[in-house]
Amino acid sequence: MTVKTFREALNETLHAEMARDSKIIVLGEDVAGGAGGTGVEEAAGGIFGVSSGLFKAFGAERVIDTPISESAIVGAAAGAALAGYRPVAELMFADFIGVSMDQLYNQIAKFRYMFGGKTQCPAIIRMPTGAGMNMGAQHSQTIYPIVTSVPGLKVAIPSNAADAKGLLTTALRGDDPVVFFEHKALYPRKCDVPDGDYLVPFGEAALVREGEHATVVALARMVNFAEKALDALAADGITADLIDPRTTSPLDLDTILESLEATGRLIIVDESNPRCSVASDIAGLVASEGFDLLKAPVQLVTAPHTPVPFARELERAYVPSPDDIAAAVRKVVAY
Amino acid sequence: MTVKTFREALNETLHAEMARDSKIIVLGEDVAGGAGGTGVEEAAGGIFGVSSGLFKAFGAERVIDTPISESAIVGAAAGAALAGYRPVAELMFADFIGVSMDQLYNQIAKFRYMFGGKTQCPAIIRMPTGAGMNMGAQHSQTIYPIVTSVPGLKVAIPSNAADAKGLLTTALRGDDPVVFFEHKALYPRKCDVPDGDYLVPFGEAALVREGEHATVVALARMVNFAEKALDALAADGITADLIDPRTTSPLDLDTILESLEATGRLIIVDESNPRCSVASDIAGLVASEGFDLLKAPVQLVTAPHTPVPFARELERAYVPSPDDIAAAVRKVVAY
Amino acid sequence: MTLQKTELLTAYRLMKTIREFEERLHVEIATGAIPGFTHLYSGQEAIAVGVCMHLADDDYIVSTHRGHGHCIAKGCDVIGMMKEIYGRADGLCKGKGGSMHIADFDKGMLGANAIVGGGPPIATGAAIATKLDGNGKVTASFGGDGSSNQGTVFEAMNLAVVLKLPTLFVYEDNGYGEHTGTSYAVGSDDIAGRCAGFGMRAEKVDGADFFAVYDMAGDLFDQLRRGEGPAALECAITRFYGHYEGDPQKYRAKDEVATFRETMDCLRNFRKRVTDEGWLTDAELDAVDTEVMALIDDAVEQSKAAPPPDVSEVLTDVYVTY
Amino acid sequence: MTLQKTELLTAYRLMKTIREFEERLHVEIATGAIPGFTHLYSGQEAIAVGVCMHLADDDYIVSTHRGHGHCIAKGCDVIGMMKEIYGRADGLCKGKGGSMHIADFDKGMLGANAIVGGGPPIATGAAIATKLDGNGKVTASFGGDGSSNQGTVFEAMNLAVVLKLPTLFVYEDNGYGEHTGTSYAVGSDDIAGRCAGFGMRAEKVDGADFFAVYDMAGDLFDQLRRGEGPAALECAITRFYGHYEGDPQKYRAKDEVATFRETMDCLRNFRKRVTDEGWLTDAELDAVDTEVMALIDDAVEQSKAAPPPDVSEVLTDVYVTY
Ligand SMILES: Cc1ncc(C[n+]2csc(CCOP(=O)(O)OP(=O)(O)O)c2C)c(N)n1
Ligand SMILES: Cc1ncc(C[n+]2csc(CCOP(=O)(O)OP(=O)(O)O)c2C)c(N)n1
Ligand SMILES: [Mg+2]
Ligand SMILES: [Mg+2]
Repeated sequence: MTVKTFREALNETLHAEMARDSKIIVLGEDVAGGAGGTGVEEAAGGIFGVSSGLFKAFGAERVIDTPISESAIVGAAAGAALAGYRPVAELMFADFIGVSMDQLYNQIAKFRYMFGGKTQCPAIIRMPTGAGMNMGAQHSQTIYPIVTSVPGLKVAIPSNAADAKGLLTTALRGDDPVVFFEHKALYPRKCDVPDGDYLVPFGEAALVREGEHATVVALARMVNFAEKALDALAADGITADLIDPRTTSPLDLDTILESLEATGRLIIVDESNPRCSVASDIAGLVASEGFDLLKAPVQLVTAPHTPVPFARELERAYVPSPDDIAAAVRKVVAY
Repeated sequence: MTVKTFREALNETLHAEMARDSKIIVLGEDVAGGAGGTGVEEAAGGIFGVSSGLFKAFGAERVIDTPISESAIVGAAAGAALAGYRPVAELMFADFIGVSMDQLYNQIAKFRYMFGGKTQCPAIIRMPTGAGMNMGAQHSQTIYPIVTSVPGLKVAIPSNAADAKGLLTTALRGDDPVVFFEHKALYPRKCDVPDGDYLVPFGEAALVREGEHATVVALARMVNFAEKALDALAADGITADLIDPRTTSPLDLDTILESLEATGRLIIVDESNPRCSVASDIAGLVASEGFDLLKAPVQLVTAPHTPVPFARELERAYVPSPDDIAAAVRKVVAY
Repeated sequence: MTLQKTELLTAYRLMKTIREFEERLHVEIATGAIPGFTHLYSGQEAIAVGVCMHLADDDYIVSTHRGHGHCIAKGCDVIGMMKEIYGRADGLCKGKGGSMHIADFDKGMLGANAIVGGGPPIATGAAIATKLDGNGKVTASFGGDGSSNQGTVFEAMNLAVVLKLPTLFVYEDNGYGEHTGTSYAVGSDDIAGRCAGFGMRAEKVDGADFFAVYDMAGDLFDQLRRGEGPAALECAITRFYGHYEGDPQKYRAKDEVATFRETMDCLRNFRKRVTDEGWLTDAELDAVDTEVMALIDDAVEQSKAAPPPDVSEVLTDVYVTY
Repeated sequence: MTLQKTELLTAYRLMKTIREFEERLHVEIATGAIPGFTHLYSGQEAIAVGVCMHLADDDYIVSTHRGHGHCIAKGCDVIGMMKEIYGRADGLCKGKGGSMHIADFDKGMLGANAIVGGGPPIATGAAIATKLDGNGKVTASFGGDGSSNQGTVFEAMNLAVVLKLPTLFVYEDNGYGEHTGTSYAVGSDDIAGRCAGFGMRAEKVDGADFFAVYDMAGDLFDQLRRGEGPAALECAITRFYGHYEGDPQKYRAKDEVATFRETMDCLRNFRKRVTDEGWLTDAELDAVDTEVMALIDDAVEQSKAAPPPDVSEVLTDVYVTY
């Protein structure tokens, strides 16, 4: 175990896996940076630094800077994957699926099925996601509900550095396309990360905390917020299971249902807008498959049905807070 | 009242509203058709005929054929709406949001909010949707769950000719952007349509049928399938409320909850893939806001988590059928 | 003209196979036996064949909604294709794809594509792969005049120039994108000119002349193989049928197709040229015709008799690992 | 050169206002007082002003993530802008938009845009509107060199040619898109050439020369107003700061900016020209400087003191009707 940031965990995983498998390539805007400039080579290493050093280690052939052309980036990943490579494409911000969505949802996601199982498309599309930096309405969205709805895509949403490493490694060694979300606020966060090969299977939730009175399901940055909420609730003797699904497609509903067998009370925390969110989705699935376990209304803790506002005060009010989560837990426990 | 097809209802509404309001314009691929060809003018009138005759009536200035450039089409609608017009843009198939999504979800949906309420963007984007014609994985999707998740967009999904007229009229007279879904299988279907001005408000569900034992919520073509299912169940003395939300954003949850007060049993039918669908969304909202009303597990009747297959036998198995709906109702009534 | 006799016969056989495949589909579709909607390639055969004759199984192509010709030219199994179009269990894609989604990875055919402009970005990815493989392989990206207005296509062309990718962007200008004429929808009415603006060599040829297509494509592929970056090829052509089967074609003058069938028939042009030059005899060509007709008959008969996919197949092939 | 003295003073005032607005932001951002991330327009002023001087309030522009200059040149209230960038309740967009989403519909400013390539399709829609209005109004679509590689931009240019829209596509080539050079990312390294390939007139000018921009833009707008369809204007320029505030700019030679500040400063160029020609005196220009500095001071002071939006504002302005 070594303490690492989320960013370092991702970066080191890319280094290790690219060294292991010569078919892995990385592409996107400024994944190296500096091409055509007057300064140094690899002037960027990804704007969040996740691909730092890859260009130096693996060269321009495998670490490919692209023009600002997201359809071409995701499409190139699609084609390279069909032709035997394992491309890792970066969208600078998840919000940019808007200019590349066809290649993601009509092409990459559907190839294997449309072509009768005769191919595979192991393209990985990485996307920094989420609010909290006052980046405004077009640079702060969660996006993962949209891709979770698309059959053929797998969706990974790590909440800490260890899972970031484990899920990315699994993605890179699997044969399916994966959309990989990295919450921007998590990049500098540290935790213990297993050394050497470390794989976190898809479709296996993490039981982050065990507790008695409720089941809290949370994703990405909200896992951390939920922990804060539970810390606060501990003073009042309220404890809860905290479950991080880690992948929303496939989704580990079983772990949630098992917890509900004991607690009967469900709170789902999702930074997304409420409608057709992962929060309402899990609530709906539980209402269908775990109805008998529920002893109280499911609590949905999400952002409101609004774009992400800019001003600090507004964005803070927009993002679900530890207090919001604590209030929801209290409500359902008191029910 | 006059009996009309769904297609006729839409077409006549466009004619009437364009005559009433000179700010309404229509644009898209082949909305007229024939430009640059050797044949007649207005050779198409929309590939499903919805814009038929508009070019003759209103001319090339207001009925604008475009190149195959969906981002430009939706973007032009965005810009024209900001500049005081009421554009009605057509995507030939809803599936093509993949190549135009940014303009829809980052631009049109967010303008009013990002710009502090100082503008409005009354663009209407029409999209033929749904499976059932063996058009394959890239021409058969429902798409509406994706846009329902986007704050700033309103989403209309009529299930019959009368609602098609009423909702489109409301859309054209409102000041918000509307994504308007037209299920391809409904175009030739007929029903009584009110003459003259007819508006169906957004956010008001239709109680299509009243019944005793359950509440069935269905959208678009599935309303018709649900009716078939209920016809079959009547023989066994099983009846149900059948609710058609008509718009998913805003969503009339109250009508569903009211019905559940009487029935306690909910079946939601959605032709979409299951995850983050309108089905799981409504189920989740009910589990949150109507938990006490539920006497049995919510039944989700959706397509499977797969792309839409081509072969007749496969597509038939993919689309939820009246039998599937009847089975779900039986199950929940027997619970 | 550098083709040997066997190659000439192959070219003719491929073009004739495409033609008869499509002519027969035209008949069969009218009976209602075939699901979905289908776009025929009749009239455009010289382009697919003139381009793909330069390619081996490990060179790649991407195709369009009007993809049957590209598939056949790239070597896809004709019977498997026909079965796919009928939606049969042993179709090339198990009946899951249909006419607009035929692919064959053993033949380097990366898929027809029902999204206009869907293919070219994918072609750049395949070209990145072969460039990394360092094996001198190339990728051809087929598209129509209409597709040339799609943003994804422009992005792909620019990326190919930036990365010096071995991609040939083939534009088949058949005069229309659905019901709209090229001269209206392509602002400059000059697709090759637009491609040249992206910084690549761009040429125009008569798409009804197999030899013109073949020679120019060969020249451009040579450039690609020398690592000199992408190129574009605009081919002027017509389609003998509507956009899709059932299209009333009101956008076309009544006699347009009849005239074009006289003046722009690549098969007729080919036969005239090879017999005029004495490269092949009518008898040799007729023998190919007979063979092709038998193949198509067989394909249709087998397809009609073939079983549909089992409904359990709906749920398979979504992921490699679940 | 057709400008009157008052117009010259206006041009200078606008350019100077942009410059000082940005220079001051550079300082204030370093203190951490301003939320989000901000892209400064310093160095590019002659382009925004040279173009927008031709426009009235009911002509339209669309802008980019680097939009402050376009806003000021189009007449947006400078204090309202500053407050918006600080995220204040009475900012131009109530603090909901921020630096990348400033708009002012009374001034025909249809919005900065944080999506590269987001603006040009919107510009075509505005141009469709003015064409229908028949009022001879025009739309300018601003974009960077990097944006010129985005598919949406190509689609917009083609649509504008097809519909003969009065849209001017302005490309500000400041040498970089984030950390990547134009010469790498624009395949042909010739943006205007690529635009010309779409079938429109496309010109290049020195973006540090106000008069060059102004004259050429005027010529192109005349063409637009005559109904002769769209045009493109490529302006060679540099930016005096990083891509965003905080950018370490490793992609730039150490002395690059310093050199450019000497050689490519549009304000310096302007002052030299107008004083050399005797059109304005240094004293007149200095008076403008003083006035501008006071305005910017005032804007910053007011912004610092202004209250933030009430949190209830999170929920408003999503729809007109709920
Ligand atoms: C993104 C997208 N937009 C629109 C369509 C509908 N459509 C299918 S084929 C076609 C015309 C294509 O024209 P062209 O590229 O010239 O090819 P052709 O049909 O002439 O072979 C259109 C508009 C589509 N399939 N995908
Ligand atoms: C669709 C999209 N892709 C990427 C980005 C991230 N991004 C913001 S500005 C920028 C560079 C833009 O370069 P250019 O158009 O030259 O404008 P400049 O910043 O030089 O003014 C990039 C890549 C974005 N905002 N939107
Ligand atoms: Mg065509
Ligand atoms: Mg730039």
